[in-house]
Amino acid sequence: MANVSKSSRTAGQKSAPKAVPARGKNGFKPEEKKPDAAQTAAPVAAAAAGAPQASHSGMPTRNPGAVNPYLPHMATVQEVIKETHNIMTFRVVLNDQEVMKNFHFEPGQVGQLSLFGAGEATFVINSSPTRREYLQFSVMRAGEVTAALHGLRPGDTVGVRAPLGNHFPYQAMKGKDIVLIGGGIGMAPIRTLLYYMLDNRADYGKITLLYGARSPQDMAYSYELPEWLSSKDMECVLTIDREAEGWEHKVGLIPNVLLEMAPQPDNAVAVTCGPPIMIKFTLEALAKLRFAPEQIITTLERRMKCGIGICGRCNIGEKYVCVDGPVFTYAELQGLPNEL
Amino acid sequence: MRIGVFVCHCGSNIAATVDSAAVAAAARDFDEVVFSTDTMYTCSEPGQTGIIEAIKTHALDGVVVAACSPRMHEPTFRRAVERAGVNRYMVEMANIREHVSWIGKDKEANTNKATELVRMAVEKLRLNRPLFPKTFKATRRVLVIGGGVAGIQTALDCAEAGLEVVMVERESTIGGKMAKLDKTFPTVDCSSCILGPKMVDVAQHPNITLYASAEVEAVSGFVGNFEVTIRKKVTCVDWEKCTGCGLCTEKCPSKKAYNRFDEGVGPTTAINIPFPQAIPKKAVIDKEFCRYFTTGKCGVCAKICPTGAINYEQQEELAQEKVGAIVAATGYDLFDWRAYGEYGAGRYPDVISSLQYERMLSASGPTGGHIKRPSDGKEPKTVVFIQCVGSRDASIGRPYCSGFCCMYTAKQAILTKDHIPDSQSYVFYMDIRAPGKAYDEFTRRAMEEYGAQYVRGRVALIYPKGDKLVVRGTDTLMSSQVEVEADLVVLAAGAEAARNASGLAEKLHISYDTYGFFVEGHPKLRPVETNTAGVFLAGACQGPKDIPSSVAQGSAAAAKVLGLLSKDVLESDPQIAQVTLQRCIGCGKCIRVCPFQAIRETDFRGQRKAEVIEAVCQGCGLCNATCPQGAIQLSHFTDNQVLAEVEALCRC
Amino acid sequence: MSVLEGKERRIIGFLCNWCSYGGADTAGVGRFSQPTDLRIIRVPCSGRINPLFIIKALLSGADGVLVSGCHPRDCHYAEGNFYARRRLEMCKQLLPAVGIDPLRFEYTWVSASEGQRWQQVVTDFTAQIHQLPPALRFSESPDLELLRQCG
Amino acid sequence: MADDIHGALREAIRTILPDVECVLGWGSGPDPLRSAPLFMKSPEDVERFRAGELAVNNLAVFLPEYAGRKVGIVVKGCDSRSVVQLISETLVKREEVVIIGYPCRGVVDVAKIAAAIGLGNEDLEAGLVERAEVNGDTVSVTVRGETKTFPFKDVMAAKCSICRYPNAVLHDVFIGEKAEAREDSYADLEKYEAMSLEERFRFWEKEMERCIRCYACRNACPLCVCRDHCVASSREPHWLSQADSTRDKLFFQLIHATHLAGRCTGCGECARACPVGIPVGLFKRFINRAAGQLFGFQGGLDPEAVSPLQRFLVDEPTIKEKEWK
Amino acid sequence: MNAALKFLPHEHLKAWLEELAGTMRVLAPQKEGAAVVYRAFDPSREPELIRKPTESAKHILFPRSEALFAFHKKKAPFAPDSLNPDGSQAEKEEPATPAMELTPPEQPGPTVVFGMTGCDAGGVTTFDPVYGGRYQDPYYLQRREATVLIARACNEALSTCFCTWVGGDPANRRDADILATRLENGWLLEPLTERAERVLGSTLLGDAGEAEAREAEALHAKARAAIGEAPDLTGIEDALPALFDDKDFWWSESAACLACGACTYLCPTCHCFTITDEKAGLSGVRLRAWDTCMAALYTLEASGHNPRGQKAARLRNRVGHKFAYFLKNHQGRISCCGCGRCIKSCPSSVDIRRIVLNALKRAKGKEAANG
Repeated sequence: MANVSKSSRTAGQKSAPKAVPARGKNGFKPEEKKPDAAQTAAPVAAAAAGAPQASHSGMPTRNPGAVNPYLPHMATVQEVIKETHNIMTFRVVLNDQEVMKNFHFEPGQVGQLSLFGAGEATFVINSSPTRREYLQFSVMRAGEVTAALHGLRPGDTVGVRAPLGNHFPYQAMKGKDIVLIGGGIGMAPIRTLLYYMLDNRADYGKITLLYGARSPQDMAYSYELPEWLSSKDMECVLTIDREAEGWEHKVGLIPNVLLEMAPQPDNAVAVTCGPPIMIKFTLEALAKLRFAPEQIITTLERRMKCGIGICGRCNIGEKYVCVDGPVFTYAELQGLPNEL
Repeated sequence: MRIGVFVCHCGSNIAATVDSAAVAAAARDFDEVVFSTDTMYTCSEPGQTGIIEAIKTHALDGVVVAACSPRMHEPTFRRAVERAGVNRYMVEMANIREHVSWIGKDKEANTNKATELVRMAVEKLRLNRPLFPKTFKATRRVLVIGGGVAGIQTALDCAEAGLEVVMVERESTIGGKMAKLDKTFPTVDCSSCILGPKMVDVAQHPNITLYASAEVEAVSGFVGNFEVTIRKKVTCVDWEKCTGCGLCTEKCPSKKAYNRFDEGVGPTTAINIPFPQAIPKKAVIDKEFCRYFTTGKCGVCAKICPTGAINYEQQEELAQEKVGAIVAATGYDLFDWRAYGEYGAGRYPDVISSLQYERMLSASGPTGGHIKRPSDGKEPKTVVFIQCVGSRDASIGRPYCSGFCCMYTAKQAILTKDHIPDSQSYVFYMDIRAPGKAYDEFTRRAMEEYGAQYVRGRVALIYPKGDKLVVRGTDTLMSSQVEVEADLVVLAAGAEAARNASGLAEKLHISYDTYGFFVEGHPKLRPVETNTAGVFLAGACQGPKDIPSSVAQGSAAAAKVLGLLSKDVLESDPQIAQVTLQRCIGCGKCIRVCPFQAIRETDFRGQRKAEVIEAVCQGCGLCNATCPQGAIQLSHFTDNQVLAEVEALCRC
Repeated sequence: MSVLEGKERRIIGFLCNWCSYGGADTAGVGRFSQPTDLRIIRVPCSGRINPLFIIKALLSGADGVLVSGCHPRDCHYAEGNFYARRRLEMCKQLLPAVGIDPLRFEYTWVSASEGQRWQQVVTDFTAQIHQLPPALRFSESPDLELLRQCG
Repeated sequence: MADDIHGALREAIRTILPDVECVLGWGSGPDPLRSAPLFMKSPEDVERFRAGELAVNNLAVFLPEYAGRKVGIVVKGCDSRSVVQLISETLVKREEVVIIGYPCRGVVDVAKIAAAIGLGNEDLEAGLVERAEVNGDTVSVTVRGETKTFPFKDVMAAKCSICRYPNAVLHDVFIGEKAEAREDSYADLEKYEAMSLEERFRFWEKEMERCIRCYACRNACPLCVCRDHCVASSREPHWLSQADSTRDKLFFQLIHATHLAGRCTGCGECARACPVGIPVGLFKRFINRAAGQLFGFQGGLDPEAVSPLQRFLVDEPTIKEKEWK
Repeated sequence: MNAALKFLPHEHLKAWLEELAGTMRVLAPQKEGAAVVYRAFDPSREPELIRKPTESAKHILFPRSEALFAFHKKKAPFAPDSLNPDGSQAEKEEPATPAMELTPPEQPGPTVVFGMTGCDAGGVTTFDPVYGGRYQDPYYLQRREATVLIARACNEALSTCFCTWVGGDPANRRDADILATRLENGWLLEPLTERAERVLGSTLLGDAGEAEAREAEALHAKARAAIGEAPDLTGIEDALPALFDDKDFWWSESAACLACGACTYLCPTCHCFTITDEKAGLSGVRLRAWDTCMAALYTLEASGHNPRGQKAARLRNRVGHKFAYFLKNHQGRISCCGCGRCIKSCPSSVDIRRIVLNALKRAKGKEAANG
């Protein structure tokens, strides 16, 4: 009689605590998270069904306070920015000032933004942890929830479940040259990392940003571009797919422009986010430029619901994009089933 | 969404039985309502200003007006919000007047119901999306179907204004019913003197292409871009060659052909030109009577024709025309009075229809303008006119009033006296309907100056007595039986829809009523439009009309066409069906049921999908109710919107 | 409160914009008094009415549903009501399968000019619904019970 | 089923195999009582083919997946009607399917056999069956070494005893003598209609409570062609909530029935597929009876037919509208 | 053998359950139509303790749908009429931002499930590491803690049973709180966890001894024998990923699949859900409801992209999750308890055992071919 179950457990789940498996194979080991005061102080948590702890306290958890991870923070939209015809940016502030003050997240982490009645959707927090006056989400209109979110106005109430997922290995990137490559709405996660690095400028080497969009009108954060272009702390290259009137920057697809720029791979890390097709060719371009898979970081998108690794749908093999991702090195992706 | 609610008092029209203020107060508890008030007259200038102010002050992006029927004022409020910068389709109305305050006096129930209707409107509005019309190119040409006076008027007005006009006439000449008339009321001026020059204008106008002896075979396309197939009937005469000299009609040995133009009063030849002023003046062979066709031998006309225009082997031809608008001006036909057994059902030759009488009165008619009894050719001294034959009679399925019979009967009574001074006319009538300018005076003249005897009552029976016809009826004013021994009885046959009007309506995708008359867009507000964009109505095809009304409507239709085609591009109503490509499985059920062929199959990345032709879709939503997966949704009447309304009503 | 308890029943009408909605307007203009139970949902055409709207309403607690369109041949969209007639009749025949009295649903044709007929239809149908017991309701899943409350 | 028919069917399948991507038939299932769909691509696959009384699945459900590719399909009479209906709705192209028909005497109802096996008060399940055989008019089933024999008609699927079309109504090849048709007087509905309206309502309330919303009824239905786009889980349109609500679950059944009105071919797969035994086929029986009475229509008989709800008559002689005073 | 063995004579079963029902929710399998489902214990009816329940018991801890919370928008009071009835403007005041109130639902109290199968208990313990893992799911965990699971040992095996393949046993002592064995004269109740004590205090229960234990053991052995030898699944967690790109394999294994959710919804270990909002007026609920990985919509992204658009990809993920991915994340535990419902209830007779065995065979074959 075969039994592949390697650990026979007793009922009641009194197994020994297991540490969170390290995510990342190339030394980008995320820090263990500090107990999150923000979460425990969530106002709604008081009324929430608190989890029984007795027999499960041994479980490793990112939520040591054992608050209800499904209850969102109440937040208020402070500012709405229409970025492009289908992208809007929302700056939100958590209603509980104490929670807002102590809210901690890492660059690259995501949040579930919800409109009560329409539902939740996942977006990267694209403001920087170093700039704390609001949390910023950029939303591209695609489905029902995003369409509803596009109806938001300043003063409206939203729900925020954040931070969720892993983050960019900014610690391990210290001292290296950084190549940031963002395409379309993929600029959002890049933006958070960019500001984080600019705010900790001394920790990093040369910072190069390549940002591309279909047309000038499709370029989100256009109001920030002049600052990026003129900044002495970074090199910023902009490109659009096809010639447009009045456009003074590059024209061409991101991978081609990247090859033209030819950043040096030595002691460098490339971070690329964008639509799947752009990622595919950018990865090829980076390979041509002799970036090793371990030197390339990207983010994945998957349909998500719970955001905490339970509901099931965002897995790629044994990895759950919502908790094991969204940030992966190219080396990690190569080890996963080909199901993107 | 930030919604504002405006509850109208409509003076006391609503407020008398609905507590408008309470409704407005209740609306404040509805989701997304950020502003709610009651106003005295929401549609008035201050009322509309109030909406505009509120939109600006409260940053509203949707408005619910609880007032009268949306059929009344929806356009008004759409314009109002548009003035405030809100998309015009972000308005919903709750009908608390026609559907609430006016139909019940229970204020509690009414107020509650009005609140419910507002809740429902709010729930629907929450799912409204701004809609924007699309533009498309239009062909600046118009098709006029029917060459009667209405069609002629439309054609000339359009042609004068620079549009190209294609006119299709079923008969071999234009002119319609009016061409058959001798004189017209109330001026008693000569019909052909008025109409003749207009007909000539049609023939000569460079912007008008005339197809006579032709019918519309098929219509496809949509407003601005119709494709019309015209079937040219067989005339056996090559009209390119025919000069209308009339030699053939003189020599034709078949002289007993039915004279359609003269309504069968007197025969005509098998090859004929209907009347001297015919436009186009071209000969036509009536195969039923032509000896060449009935016996196989003859060919006189072919021999005599100086231009060799006769072609017995002629085949039907189809012509294609592209037009941007269509005007139906197909007129009417006379009711077939033989349905009335009490009038002899056609057995008595001296009982004739008013139009036959008209041909008799006409100087260019078969009798040369002399009134003669069909039976013996004698001049009648006693003429009885019977009105409402096939009008206002539910028993034969014609409950409507034909409108013009009272007037032409009076005219014919006057003309009878003119023609035969020693004659006496009797008119049996139900009511005299003479509401037009100088109309009532005209009927009075018939009675007072011309001595026509008007008898109010129905004729029960006509029977022959010697060479006379006894007309027996009741004088309802005197409550007595009346019998008149008449030499001639003229029946004022009513109007009915033109032969096969319904067939044409189906080709044009327009509605027709139970009687076959075409249905206008709105009886008051859209009298010459139809519910099919780009198709208009002129004249009696929409309902019985006299000449002034027909001409007026002809011009009105022309004005609408000119307005429509004043630009090269048209805007389509955006309240139409939309396909969600992701959900469409391409099963084609929507395509099958669409009454307007407004949906076609397309290939989207190798998959079959439905596609709505935006300019053609009329927004009926049949496709929406047909699509099992709800992939095609009618904007502003989406499944979710109707479900939200249902849900709002079923809550609690 | 959606209906006056003990006084009214929950009756939903689906009316085509062009004929029946106009007929109801005409009835209003004529001040033809009618029971207050009916709530009218305006749709462009009876052909727009998915029979499932009717079933949904009846399963959600509506006591009666009345559909009215243009008379056959008078459809604003030429043929919408022809399709509607078949679908609605099919729907009526399906109702007893789930234990819903088919008398809870009627469909008819009223033109824009038939104000009096509309009054008659509303009056008759409302009386018909009042003769039936209130509609049966499913024991609702506790998750959704909340949504039944007013708000 | 006779061996010679099996042999001839296998031969027919082998003959068309080179021309098609695969041939849809039946093979053995997880236990001797159940067959499973078999997708034959090679002559060796054909050896595993078995038709007959245990071949319950309606394989027409798979045809739309193969659009654009030519396949063969072995059909019972009821299956063939589904194929015909799909062709009439242009969801399957006639030229893309090779239809092999055979006479069907009826198929077994596994639930009925399970009930018939019942040993004392222990109504043991069909899953315990070690061996099953159909011999002429009897079915022999061996459970725990003990063989029981039942008349075939007692364990036949209900739809088969009222089957009017036991032979493929459309086929390229037909193997065997045509089987005899039976009559359908909708007696099952009359029995159901003996319940009062309220009893029916409560009946469904109870039945639907155990529905797990797996939508096997829908996915097994060859005419549920919306597949991944079913309104059951869409938000636009949002007909149903995701709540485990008896009302919504019943409503889904009515959606299914309504969408099948004038299309259903009565194959009964919806009810057979239901893992918790809810008689969901009843609603389709209602609409099929109505389609017959109102429009003289039965689904899946004529590949040229248009569904009665996709057409109309200006005067509908069979529709008796309410007369208002 | 545990000294605390209890014996419940058959004639006391209903009395005992009734007694428990006085203080807690008692659920037991019940025949309903053609199915056997879990229902609140009804003293007027016999619980069904022979046939395998048609549905698994997971919905007791993980309902088919549940409200995560209700939300209610509290509207701020309005300013007085800002427009006078005559249309003139009055003083206006913007209403304040409405507040959103969240209310988590009440959870059911103490519960006991009597008569679930051992495999169903195995399903529960595959839930535990998921719902009490990196994040704690309070809804599940609260129910889990409040529920005593009494599994009955199986005396029979259906043709679709295969619990022993995946580490289960007809007499499952690993997963339940109490193991109940149906003996000739009554039930032998063997407590397995501390929770068991909550229901074993009744005076209706007697003590059991060696004889009963031996009788039970003999029955267990018989049932084990009925299932037969379990094949060796060693290496399956590598075999499945190795076949990930083997399109032919997954096409042929999934050809008959109808992509319905019967397998996953009947499965005691499938734990996926979706979250949707339902709203009416100012109130609404955020619902969590079972979801199935066999549905295309499960992974359909708003952009229209679907990483598992084909049913072959979905079946591959389902089998892969159960027999490979889960093992890697949860110490070798297979996310399958061998209850066989997915096989028995599949309208198309798709057999996960066959897929797993075929996969092992094919992967071995490939390995061999690759040297």
